[in-house]
Amino acid sequence: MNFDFSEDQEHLRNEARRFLEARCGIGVVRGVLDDGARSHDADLWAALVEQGWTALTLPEEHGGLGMGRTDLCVLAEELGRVLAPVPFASTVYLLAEALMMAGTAAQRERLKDIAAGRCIGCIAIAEGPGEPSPARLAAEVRGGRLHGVKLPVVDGNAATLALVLARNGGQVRLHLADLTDPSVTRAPVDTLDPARDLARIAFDGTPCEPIGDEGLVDRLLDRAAVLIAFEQIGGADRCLETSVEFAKMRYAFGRPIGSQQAIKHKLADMYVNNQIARSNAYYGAWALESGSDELPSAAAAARVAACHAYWYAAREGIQTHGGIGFTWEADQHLHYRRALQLDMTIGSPRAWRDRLFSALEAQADEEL
Amino acid sequence: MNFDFSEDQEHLRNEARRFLEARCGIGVVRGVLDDGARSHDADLWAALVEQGWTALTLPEEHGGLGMGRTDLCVLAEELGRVLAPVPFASTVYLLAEALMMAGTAAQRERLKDIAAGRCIGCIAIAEGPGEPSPARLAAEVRGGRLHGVKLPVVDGNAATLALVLARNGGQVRLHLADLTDPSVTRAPVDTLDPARDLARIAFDGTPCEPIGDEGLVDRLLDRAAVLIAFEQIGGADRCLETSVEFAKMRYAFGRPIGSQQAIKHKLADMYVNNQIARSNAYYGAWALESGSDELPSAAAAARVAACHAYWYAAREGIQTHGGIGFTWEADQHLHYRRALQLDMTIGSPRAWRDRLFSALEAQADEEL
Amino acid sequence: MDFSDTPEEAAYRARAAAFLDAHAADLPRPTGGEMDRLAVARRWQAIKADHGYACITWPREWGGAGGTAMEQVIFRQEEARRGVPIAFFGIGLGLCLPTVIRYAPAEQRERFVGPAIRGEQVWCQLFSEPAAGSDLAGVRTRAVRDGDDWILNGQKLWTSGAHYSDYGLLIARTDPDLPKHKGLTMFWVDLKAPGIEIRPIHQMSGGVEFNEVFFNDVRISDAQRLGEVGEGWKVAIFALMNERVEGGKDRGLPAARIIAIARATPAGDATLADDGAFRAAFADGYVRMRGVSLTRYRTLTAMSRGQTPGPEASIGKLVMASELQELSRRLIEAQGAYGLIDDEALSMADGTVHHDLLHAPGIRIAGGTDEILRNIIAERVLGLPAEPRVDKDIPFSQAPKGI
Amino acid sequence: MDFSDTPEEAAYRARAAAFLDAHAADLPRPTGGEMDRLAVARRWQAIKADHGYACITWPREWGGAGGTAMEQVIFRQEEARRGVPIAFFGIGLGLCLPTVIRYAPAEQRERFVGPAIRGEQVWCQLFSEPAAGSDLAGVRTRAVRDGDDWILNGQKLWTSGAHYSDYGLLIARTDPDLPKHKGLTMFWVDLKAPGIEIRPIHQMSGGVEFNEVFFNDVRISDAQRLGEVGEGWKVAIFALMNERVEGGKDRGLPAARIIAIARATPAGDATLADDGAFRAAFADGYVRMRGVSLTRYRTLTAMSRGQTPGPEASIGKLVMASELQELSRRLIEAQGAYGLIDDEALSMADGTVHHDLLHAPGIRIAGGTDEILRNIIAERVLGLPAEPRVDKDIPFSQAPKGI
Repeated sequence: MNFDFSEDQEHLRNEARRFLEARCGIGVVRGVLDDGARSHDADLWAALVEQGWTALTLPEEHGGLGMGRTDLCVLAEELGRVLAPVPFASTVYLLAEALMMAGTAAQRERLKDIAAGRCIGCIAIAEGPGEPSPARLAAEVRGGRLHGVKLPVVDGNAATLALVLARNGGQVRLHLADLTDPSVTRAPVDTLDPARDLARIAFDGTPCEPIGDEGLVDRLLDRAAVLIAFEQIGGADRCLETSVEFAKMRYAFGRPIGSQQAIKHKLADMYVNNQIARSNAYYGAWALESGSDELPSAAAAARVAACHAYWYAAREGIQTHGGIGFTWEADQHLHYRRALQLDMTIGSPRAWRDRLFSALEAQADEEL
Repeated sequence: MNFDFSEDQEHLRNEARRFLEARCGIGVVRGVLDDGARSHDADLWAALVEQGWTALTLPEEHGGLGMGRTDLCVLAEELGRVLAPVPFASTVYLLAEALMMAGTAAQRERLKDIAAGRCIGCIAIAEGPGEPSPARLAAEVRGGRLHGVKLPVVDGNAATLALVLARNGGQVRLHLADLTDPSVTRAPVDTLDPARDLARIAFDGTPCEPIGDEGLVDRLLDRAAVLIAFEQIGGADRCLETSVEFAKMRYAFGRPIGSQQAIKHKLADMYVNNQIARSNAYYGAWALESGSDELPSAAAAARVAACHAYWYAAREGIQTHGGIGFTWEADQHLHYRRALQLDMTIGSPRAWRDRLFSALEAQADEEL
Repeated sequence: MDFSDTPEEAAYRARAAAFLDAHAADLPRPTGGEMDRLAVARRWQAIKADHGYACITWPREWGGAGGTAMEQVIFRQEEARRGVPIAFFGIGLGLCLPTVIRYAPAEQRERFVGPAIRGEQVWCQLFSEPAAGSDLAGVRTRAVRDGDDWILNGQKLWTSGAHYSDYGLLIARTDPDLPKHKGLTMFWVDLKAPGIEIRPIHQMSGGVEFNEVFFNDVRISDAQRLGEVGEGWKVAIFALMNERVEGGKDRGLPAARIIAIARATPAGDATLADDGAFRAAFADGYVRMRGVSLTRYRTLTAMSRGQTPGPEASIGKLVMASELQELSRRLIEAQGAYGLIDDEALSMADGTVHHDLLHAPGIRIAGGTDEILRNIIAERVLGLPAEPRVDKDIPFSQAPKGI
Repeated sequence: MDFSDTPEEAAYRARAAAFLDAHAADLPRPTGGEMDRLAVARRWQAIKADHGYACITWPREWGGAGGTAMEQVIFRQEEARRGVPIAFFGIGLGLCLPTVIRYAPAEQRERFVGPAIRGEQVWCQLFSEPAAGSDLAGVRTRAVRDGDDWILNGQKLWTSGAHYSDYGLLIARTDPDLPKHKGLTMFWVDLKAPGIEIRPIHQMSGGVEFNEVFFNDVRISDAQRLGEVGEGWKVAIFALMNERVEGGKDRGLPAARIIAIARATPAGDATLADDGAFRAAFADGYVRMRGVSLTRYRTLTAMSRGQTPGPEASIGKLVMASELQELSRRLIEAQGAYGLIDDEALSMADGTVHHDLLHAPGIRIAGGTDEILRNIIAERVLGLPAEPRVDKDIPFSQAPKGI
């Protein structure tokens, strides 16, 4: 039985944690949070690239290190812990994965740019309020040119290359579009998590090329769901640690508030949620790495559990800290905001609950 | 401002409580619970009739006392407190209300039998698993004769006269059917709450007559929802009182378990739920008594809140009592069972939540 | 059961309405910021004072109308209906001035009561501290006797309105060697006194409603003491008992607004209003929110019958705050990624829902945390026993303390 | 991350499988009630004992196989796969006999260990009492010294299997004037001794899994004492530490079964499987149930790596019990009024869901209530401080007591 990270992976984690402690203190996060003009921390991004993090899972022939998705899960968890203000998920879990899964030989050449830090990715799906649905999609490719407005796009200001969901002939599929093209107009939009980048992007006849088939977007989101679950668990565990620490130190009525059952049981519930999320995420990692047929249900379960855990931990982390936890200067609200950001970045937990049920239905049909 | 029971009504309550304390001790409930052959406690029923409870809201010309629905709410709450094993809701909130709302002069003559205790009612809607829907209804009236199987019917063994939902021509509507007719076959079915009566009833060409229009059943259930909410609140408050009392007396670790926040906050939540339910039920009572247009939303809100409160109180009442609360001899499980019985008796809380949303939508449309 | 006034209440409401119709219509609408709102509120307060509506329940000798709590409620309802400004003076007239009237010498009462009633002077309370939040008696701000004066040093926190207040009620520790509740003394302070520094607190919601107030060797006269030395806790309890029973105000958008939003939010092939999960969750939240509103009518009924409402009113904030948090999250979540957009021009209901989501955590804490409110309900309503107290009978200086 | 055995584990599994295939197939299937199942279980236990599989982790000198905890787990998995009977002996071999081996004199060990391993004698534990549930050290059963004997009086509660057991481990109070944890002593008792009365406890679910055991002037020899007088709490802790780490077994129907039920349940114009509220609620419950199952693999991984799992395994029952309660209620509720029918022939999954709904309240209490489990997680996993204890240092006879 080997249902845990390996010794090598724990080593990777220690390295990553040390690196991020040095390079991604809370000041780095607040630097982006407090400055509306900054989409991300460029120094941190450059340092990650230098460490080979964007190259970790890329094939060696494209300048990558050829490591596994489980290794990437380790980095994801550590990035989530420190609220890293960088477009890592958009670039590595989404763009690079799409290229590796479905890119033509020419398209896959872009992987070299990702490995070298010359390319930042994003995925552009939403076009306004409500979960996106193929039937309502307006963005369209006509004569190889993309027309439409995507709102919002996570990391849309920082990105150089976008995956864009658009109508093309009778199909709704992903396309690669270069965001530096003059036909592209983009601007930041105010977001619940100002430490992360959010954009409105208008395409007005932007050259683009399709990537993968109609099923790619769902397969891609399944994969990203597992990796983002680890970011969420990293954040949720950090909230738990901080809250436990505070509950031991903070006194009321002559004793630590952590000796009161109201706080004690709240933190026990937080721990339980985080463990439930972790176990589901491990199964997701196994399904991702092993190419299991169960990936859709495993990924959805990982995401649903992780969204719940992070939201609860962030929300009750503030409550545990009391008044001080509600101030701008305290770090609790950064997790509250990030929990919401990660909840919504690739489809809300609401949508993923439904997706989980559908995946379990499909599995049940298989079993019969 | 007068949003509470009146002095007269509080007097009625005191009378009712004294009466039920004398006549409906827990032994009476267990007498029905433990004896599969008994549908209800006939002595208690006779005593209620003698007290005029079945006649309370009936018009004076039919042998009634002509009192208001809010007075009936008082009795409902007291009956709920003591888990009364009698077909009161079926007879008074459903059958008598239907006759008063929509009965022809001839049909209304039955009210005299209700006042005098010669008639017990029931409402027969369900025909198997799932919330009933007009589209799936199989019971049918052909040539004035009723055919079909109703499963289950609350109070169906005790009743003499049934309201039966059946297809008739192009319509789905309620019919009055005499259950003593030889074409009727009925038998008890095992139920989660053996202190209350549950039946399977087969109609094989039973004479029947329609009552009211197609809308009657919904209007009737709205009215019953308010009254049953008071039964639920009576039960929920009883669970709270018992649990508070136990938590003060029961010691662990050298102090009352009620001094521990885990128990303390559980009971505070129980209190909050009960108050929320009570306030919604008062509004339902006002809407019922005053004939307000808001009755559909008020009734649904009262029912949703009361179902939640009673279930929580019954469930956590057992938990508060610990091991002893899980024994057959303890009374906690009687409330657990009754909470489920009242949840399901006129449509589940699940269905009523949806109904509440629809009612609020209709109100919002009105307001525009 | 109905919602109508008694004949006496109806008569009072008619009188109040006549007064308001005669005087409130001419008030200017504030156009600028907080200071402008304060100016209008002062003007209105003076008008009310001239006509005996400023402190309805106070005795006439102190400028009140000797009225009932129900009359006060009716007047507030009529004020609210007309949108006149009612903020700024609640803490002063509700909490500080009753304490001054009860504990200050005659000449100070004369000095303060009139200007406060007319809105000419604003008061705030200086009770909470970094280490004295839920545990209010844990105050560490020191007052050290120096001849006929006292020297104050320490920090107060979560002080509403300190930046526009003239005076404050302050509780300080005068003897750390006595047990916690016994070494406290109450004072009033002039907030313009040297050594006082007022800093706004930046909240996670972006708002600035509270202040930190620092005391650095602030010298006050012993004449500013309210009550005996060491009796501060008793005086604080008196002050807080005068706080208006707060049943929790209605929070969040009205149901009709939410339904409109749900109908406008695409979900799958239909809208959010067709989604079973949303319908069910909204229904559950609605009955709780609605239950709190309706519970207030029950409280008013008790008042109308001459009863004094008890601690059961504390269910209001407890329920509303959590429901607001979950409801606003649910609405935002249903927008999909678009829900992340926190821009008044783009997001639903002009950003109200996003504001609620970021504000709700504070509501769950301010004025009694969820946990404290559950304790109050359990102990004061249900009569459950208190927890063992380890710090009650030992010198405060030796009681265990944390951060 | 994978679920495969290490090479050593795979080899052990192959050996175990070969043994089971050779011997388990011939076992008769029990057809009657509990006594019949016990007879088959005894027979299988004897076969295992003959081949060194009865107590895999015990040292060879006591009839064990000197194996690892992981080998024990693998053997159990293979047993479970073949449906052989594994009940009846868990408490004896997991908890009572290790205590006998550790604390009893040599000749008693010889006398008891062999028959217990072979299933010839069954043991139960007699710890819980009416006033000693969550607070296990609150036992009031008295043992009074009388020459070389002790006289037992009192009542034990929640005793699994007392009615078919031969012996029991019993903790009793030998000195009520010492503090709570210090006046306890451990004994073994012969359940056939005069003065012992065993009565079944009728549960709300209708089942009878536990007993009350009454002791009326039961005379036992001082030779039946395990450990020193007054050291009973220490012995009890030793016994309970030997309890197998219980990660909470899987409870409720598998997902595929529930989906089939949902598809078969009409709801509006479609089925329950199309209802957004049910889909969402089921998904939430599923990830929690599934999370507990998967957490067990993490526990096994730790064991496979030679670590000892800690109290974090207590999340299993905590989560499973509540989820089972809500899931079964939700399924029943979706049946509408039909859900009230509690009849195996009529209700879904042959009545399993109804049984779960009536059984779940007991699961939330037995073997550590939800509240105790949260305390354990908070204090022993997260390291949060314990609550103040008012009864620890005073004579038990003077400690406050309730019902």
